[in-house]
Amino acid sequence: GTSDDNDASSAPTEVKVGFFGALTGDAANLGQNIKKGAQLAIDQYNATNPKTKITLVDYDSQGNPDQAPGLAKKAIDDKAVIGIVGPAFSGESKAADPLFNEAGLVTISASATNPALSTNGWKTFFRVLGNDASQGPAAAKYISDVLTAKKVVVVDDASEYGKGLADIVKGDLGSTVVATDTIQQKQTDFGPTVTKIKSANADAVFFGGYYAEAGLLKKQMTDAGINAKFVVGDGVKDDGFITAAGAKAAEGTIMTCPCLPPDKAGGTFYTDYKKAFNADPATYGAEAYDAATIIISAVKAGKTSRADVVAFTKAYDQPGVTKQLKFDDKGEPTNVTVWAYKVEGGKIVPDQEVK
Amino acid sequence: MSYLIHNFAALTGTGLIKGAVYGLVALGYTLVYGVLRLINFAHSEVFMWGSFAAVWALAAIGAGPNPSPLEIALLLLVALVAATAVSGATALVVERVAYRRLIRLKAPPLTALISAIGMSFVLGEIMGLRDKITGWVGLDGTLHLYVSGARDNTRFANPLQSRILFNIGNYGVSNIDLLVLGCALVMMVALDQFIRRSRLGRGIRAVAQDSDAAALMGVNKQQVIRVTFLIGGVMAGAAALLYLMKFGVTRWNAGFLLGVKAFTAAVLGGIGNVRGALLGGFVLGLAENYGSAIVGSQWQDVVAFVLLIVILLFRPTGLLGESLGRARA
Amino acid sequence: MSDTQTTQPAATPPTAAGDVLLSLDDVTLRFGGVVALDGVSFDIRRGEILGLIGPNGAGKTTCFNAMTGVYQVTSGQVSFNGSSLAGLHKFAITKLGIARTFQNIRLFGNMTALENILVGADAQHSTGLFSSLFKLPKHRREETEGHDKARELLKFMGLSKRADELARNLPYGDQRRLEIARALATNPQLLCLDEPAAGFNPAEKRDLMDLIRRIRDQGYTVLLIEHDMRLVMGVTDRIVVLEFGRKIAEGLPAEIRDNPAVIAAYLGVDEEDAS
Amino acid sequence: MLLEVEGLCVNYGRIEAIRDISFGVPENSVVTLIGANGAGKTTTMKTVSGLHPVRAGKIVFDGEDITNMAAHKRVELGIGQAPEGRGVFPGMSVMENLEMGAYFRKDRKVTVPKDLERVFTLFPRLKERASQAAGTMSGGEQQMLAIGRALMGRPKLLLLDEPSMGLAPKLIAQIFAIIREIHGQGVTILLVEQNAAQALKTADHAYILETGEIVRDGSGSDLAADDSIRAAYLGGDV
Amino acid sequence: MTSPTATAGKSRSRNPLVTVADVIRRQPKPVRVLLGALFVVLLYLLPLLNPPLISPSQSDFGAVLFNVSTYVLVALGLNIVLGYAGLLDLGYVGFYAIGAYTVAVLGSLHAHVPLLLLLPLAALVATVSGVLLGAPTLRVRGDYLAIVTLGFGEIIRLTAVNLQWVGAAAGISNVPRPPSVEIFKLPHVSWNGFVATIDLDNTTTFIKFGVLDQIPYYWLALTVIFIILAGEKRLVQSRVGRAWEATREDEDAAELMGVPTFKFKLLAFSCGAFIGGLSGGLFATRQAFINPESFPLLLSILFLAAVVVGGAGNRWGVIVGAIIVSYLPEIFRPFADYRVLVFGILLIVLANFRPQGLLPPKRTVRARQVDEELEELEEGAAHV
Ligand SMILES: Nc1ncnc2c1ncn2[C@@H]1O[C@H](COP(=O)(O)OP(=O)(O)OP(=O)(O)O)[C@@H](O)[C@H]1O
Ligand SMILES: Nc1ncnc2c1ncn2[C@@H]1O[C@H](COP(=O)(O)OP(=O)(O)OP(=O)(O)O)[C@@H](O)[C@H]1O
Ligand SMILES: CC(C)C[C@H](N)C(=O)O
Ligand SMILES: [Mg+2]
Ligand SMILES: [Mg+2]
Repeated sequence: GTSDDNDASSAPTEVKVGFFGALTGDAANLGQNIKKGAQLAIDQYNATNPKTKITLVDYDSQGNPDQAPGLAKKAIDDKAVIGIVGPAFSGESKAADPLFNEAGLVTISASATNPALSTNGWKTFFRVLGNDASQGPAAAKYISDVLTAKKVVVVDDASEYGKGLADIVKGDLGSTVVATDTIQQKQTDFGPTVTKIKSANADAVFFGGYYAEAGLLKKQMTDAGINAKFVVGDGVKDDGFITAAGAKAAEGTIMTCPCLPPDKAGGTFYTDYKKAFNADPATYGAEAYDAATIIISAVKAGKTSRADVVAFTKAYDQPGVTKQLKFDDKGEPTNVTVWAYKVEGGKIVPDQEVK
Repeated sequence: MSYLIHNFAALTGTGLIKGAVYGLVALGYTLVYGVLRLINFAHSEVFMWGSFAAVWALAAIGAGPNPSPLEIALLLLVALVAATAVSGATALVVERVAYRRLIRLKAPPLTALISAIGMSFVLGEIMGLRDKITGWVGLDGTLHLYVSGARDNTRFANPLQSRILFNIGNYGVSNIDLLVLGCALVMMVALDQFIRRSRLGRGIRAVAQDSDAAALMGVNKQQVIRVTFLIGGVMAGAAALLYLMKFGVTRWNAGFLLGVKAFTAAVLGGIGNVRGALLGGFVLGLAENYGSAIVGSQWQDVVAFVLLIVILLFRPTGLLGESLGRARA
Repeated sequence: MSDTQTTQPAATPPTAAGDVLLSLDDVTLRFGGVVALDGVSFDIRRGEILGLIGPNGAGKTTCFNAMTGVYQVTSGQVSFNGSSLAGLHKFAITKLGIARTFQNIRLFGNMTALENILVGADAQHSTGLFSSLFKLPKHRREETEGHDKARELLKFMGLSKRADELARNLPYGDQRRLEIARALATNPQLLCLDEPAAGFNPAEKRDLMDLIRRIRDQGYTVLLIEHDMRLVMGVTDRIVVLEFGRKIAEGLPAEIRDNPAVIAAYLGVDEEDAS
Repeated sequence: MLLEVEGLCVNYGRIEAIRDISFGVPENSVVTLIGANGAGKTTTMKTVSGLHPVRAGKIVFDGEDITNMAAHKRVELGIGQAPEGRGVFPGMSVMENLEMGAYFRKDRKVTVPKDLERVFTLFPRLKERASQAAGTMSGGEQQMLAIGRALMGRPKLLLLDEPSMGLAPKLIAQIFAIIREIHGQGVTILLVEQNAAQALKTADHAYILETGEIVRDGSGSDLAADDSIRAAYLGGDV
Repeated sequence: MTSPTATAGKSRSRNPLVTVADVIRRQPKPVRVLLGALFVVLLYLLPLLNPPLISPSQSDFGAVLFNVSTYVLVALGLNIVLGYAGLLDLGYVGFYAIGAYTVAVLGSLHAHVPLLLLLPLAALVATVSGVLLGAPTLRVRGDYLAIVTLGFGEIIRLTAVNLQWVGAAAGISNVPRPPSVEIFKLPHVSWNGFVATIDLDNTTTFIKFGVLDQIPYYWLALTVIFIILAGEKRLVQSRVGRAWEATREDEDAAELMGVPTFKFKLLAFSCGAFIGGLSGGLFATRQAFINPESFPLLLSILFLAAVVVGGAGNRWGVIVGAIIVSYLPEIFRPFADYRVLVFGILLIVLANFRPQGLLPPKRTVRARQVDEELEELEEGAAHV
């Protein structure tokens, strides 16, 4: 395939929006929940019987950066695709976004938080949430101010996201960090890491990574009799964490997230979502709703060529359900919040906004 | 280094437990290899199926919140029976589907390896797609408890709460630790004696060395092969339960990494050698832990593999050598 | 050795015993507790057929293994053309000029008869990665030379029709002959045959005897392990007898036949039965 | 007849190794098969013991049709074999190899010590090396082990495939003496030999096999006296 | 698993692939040359022709073909190690990774060496690492070598995951592309059912290495394959190839026949590494982004499957195997989630019904027939 310019004169009867993220694999829950947000927005739009219908197509990366370029190419090759919600994770964003940028296909991520993503000069990169440069300090602040921890161990999973976030937290905490460790994704035995935490006599542990490993790590910490507070980032904010750790071990874990508690989202999002999926909106559902809304607005405005959608997004300035949606010239939102959540009674509940 | 010394007890304890699980799974590789000179690549999935059997058995019984010690013992027994039965059966299925025809045709060993790899994919994928597969036949609703989240971690409702019994150095030894270690040792010794002492054990060794001559001694080769797979499967099932008690969750692909490690342990100890499997497991588990204490835990697998290579350079047939024997040049 | 006269390595007259080609000097070889060779010394002279006999487990095959570098001797020395073989690789010893066959046939089963012989011929070749990648003249020359030699040997052994058959599909007797051909292809000075007649019937043994003589007549020196006394007595120039790893006798066939120690240890009293 | 073979055909792929042969081995006799290399002797033995499948024909042992019976079951019926190439278990000790010989016997506890004694008297070398790994024994030592091991099963019918191959002359004489001895103890023997002179001397009846077919048969002494047989298989003088 | 190609060889009778190969082999030389040339041209044009049935419905044909050609290349390399020399290498992906990382690290992360230099460099670095790994380990035999190489592959991957200098888990982006010349445009053929039309809107620029159009990468890889094939054939038909085979058949006997087996094993290992590194380099430049997850153990296993399924020891066989292993999953895409399952079933079926591979190594006609008949007979026999 080659030329990707679309003739924008007459509005087509159908366009596609891609959802790019993990729908299967170890961190699939995160992707599934994000997708549902976007799905809701699109379903609502299609229900208004518009001239141009939108279908949501999946690009399931399994959270694996290695798969990302191939999938990106696939999306690019499909000329009906005019925008992407995602990529969901930082690692796959880094791998796929250069291709989207070259193809001029807009990507609006509802979840990728690595700060460096916006510094590559990609013209098509946007995200609707604060990055780890705000999440990290918020986590650090929570650890030092709310938990008043004196000895902190910082653990990461070596991923683009996990390591990036952990490094920021580490930097902010400074000398209270008494030990660090790196684990591997897909690992199940964390004996050496647990030993390290125990021997450091830590009163708080920060983990940068995703829920699958976090759950196992927390369980093994608890089994070893470690009582340190467990603080984690948005990658762990999923019920999958509680499944993996067990409700008892998971209890009291603190999670930060640059996302709004869904029930605080504007409009009728919360009730609509519940009605559509018969479940509470989970992490980044509302943000994904916003991301999809931007592309939907472009279609409503008759902008159905890729170039037009990019321009439209760049100039966008409207209230969304999570925040005022407006981007700076790097594609970062101008308006960010970070919340702390905690596991209480086997559920993830909002704790407080970290300012 | 001083970190290693200070935490020696803890690193040793967790290393041994991990090693015990490696060792038990390694048995399956070692036995099948010993008899057929074939790497049973699907053995990791035999383990994985056993772990799910244990999880589901307890889920089906639906144990109450505060079981009495007797109930705990019974529940664990049920889980053990389920895990060993399913693993054993899975191993037999592997033998039937992936191996039997190829053995009869005396096909090249590599072909059997590929067949086993195919089997491994199939067994893994069936587990990972169990929601979809049951959905096809319309049973996903009924079986929801068992099939939901097919690609996610599935939690084992361990009836035995982890409790630290005593401390060695800075390591709190828990009831589960003792149980895992004890069971692994007992099973290993029992199996070793079985192979050495029993008639069937001698039959297994005979088939391993010359299957035609074994037939002339009245050894039923088919039966020996099946028994070998079965024993390997049962051991993997037991390992699966111990693994669940220690780590708490399983997953459709839980076997893969563990399988690689267990196979490494088998080779380290001397493949085809039952005692070597346990020794290899322990050495590997300890090496990973000590190594990660010295160079950082992200390097633990690298340490393990470097150690493996070094050991094989100096002892080209593993630590204990191949006990099932080699011919003269 | 000249490269062109490939099957005639030495121009020594057939029967006259030449200089010492290989000598074992007080060779001892132990496997744990088992002393397989215990201070064995003997010489092989250029151009002769030397028989090596002895009861089962006497150490004959072990002798071969010590000479060809399969085992390192515990003490003592094996020297070939006056220089010690200690520490040399098996392939290096072959290249020096000792070739052998095996008591249990060990052909390259999935290669053709011709290819088996070519592998032997390659022992004296040096084509490597680059000359074969770029088909340098050396490569071409060695290839033709090897093929010519192989064809010649197949013909010599009566195996011409079998050239393109896989070695493992050849009848037993042909396999034995192919092993000899492969060994000859390495252009040896000394050819060691380990029980080449095992499993042959008397008629076949007679043919083999002829063959061994013809090989010697081509100028090769032959060391022969064999239990068939008619064959050994009929073809060898000299015989060395081992028992329990020790040399108990050495001499002309006729001497050995009547040596009481040899009769007691090896031949048995009733020589008729022992044929 | 203890063993009856009728119209037996055996193939290796397209190659017909055995073409329609029939022969019988009467109870308590020594029968020998003689033939050149590749005549099909080993193939016949393997087919009788069940290591190789039958293409056509019938094998009856002790009144029971065993044509398609698995090899290990035939052992239980009383067919023992010392195979060509010895087939010892290389990684097991000499002692363990001998014990394997009695693997299928239900009365192992009783018979093994007695039979071991007997084998060790026949082959003292095996006693000396009882704990050596069989794979490191010399060729002839392995041959002794293979025969000894077959005896450990107390077979009714003993198949010996070239028992004298690779043995020293003195030992060959011994082996034939042993064959006569166990025959005297009531064991029926089917013997394959290249050493035709000895074999014919020992056998009650002999069959001559040529390229997969039986071309002649007769009593051992008759055949030994036959000139054409002498020329072809006994080698005459060299 | 002592010797990868066991003695008892079997393949079913009337294997169509074998028959086709035999028929071609029997043609007079000019006909063969002509047929060959036609076939080569066809191969280059394949992605432009987009033939229905063959081109997968859900993926870009050019990309798939490139992917297939890297597998073919890798299979050719692994075939030298495994098929000819009989060394079971379960860590072949390590060399592939080294090649890819050489290109990425020197082309993007730490330097900006031009790609045309990088590709040979990738092969070279992989070769050197092959020698470094092989020299100490090739004394280890059989399956022990398998686990040593498996360990090596994992060490490479894990080092890449943890070593900041090579980008760690995050990987390396902006891997350089080959230089484009852009001489002319070639139209694609598009199909409507079985009716072909030339689609002038859909063109490929000769030669522009972009992100979107992968056909030029395919051409590049195809060219490399032809070069490797030519070289490999010469090697195998020489003393080198015979030494490999003899070593595989019986290492001790080979040594006693004057083959310095260690040297030749090392040579096979480094030849394999060379080709592996080269294909890794090609992969990196096409992919533009690499990270350690591109080189999992599973990939080594797929490579192995390609070689064995096709027929270890036969270059055409392993090519067929590589095509199957890399291409079928694309065909299976309509099965969506069941892809791997279907693939697993296929491996079992192929292994069981073509135990010698689809195109087993060249054997004489008679040998093959013996094997086939034996198999049929044994299948028929009521032996339980
Ligand atoms: N690797 C080994 N370990 C232990 N003992 C060995 C080994 N190799 C050979 N032996 C012993 O050394 C002795 C000599 O063996 P060798 O094979 O040389 O005998 P031989 O003279 O060739 O006998 P035969 O005529 O039976 O072939 C035998 O007793 C044998 O058991
Ligand atoms: N595995 C095999 N594959 C193909 N052909 C075989 C095989 N084994 C034996 N044959 C062939 O079958 C025929 C009979 O072989 P067999 O081994 O029975 O002969 P034999 O009489 O025992 O000879 P020997 O005296 O050499 O032991 C021979 O032509 C042989 O080449
Ligand atoms: C879904 C999110 C948890 C993803 C994560 N913030 C990342 O950047 O990779
Ligand atoms: Mg010998
Ligand atoms: Mg025979």
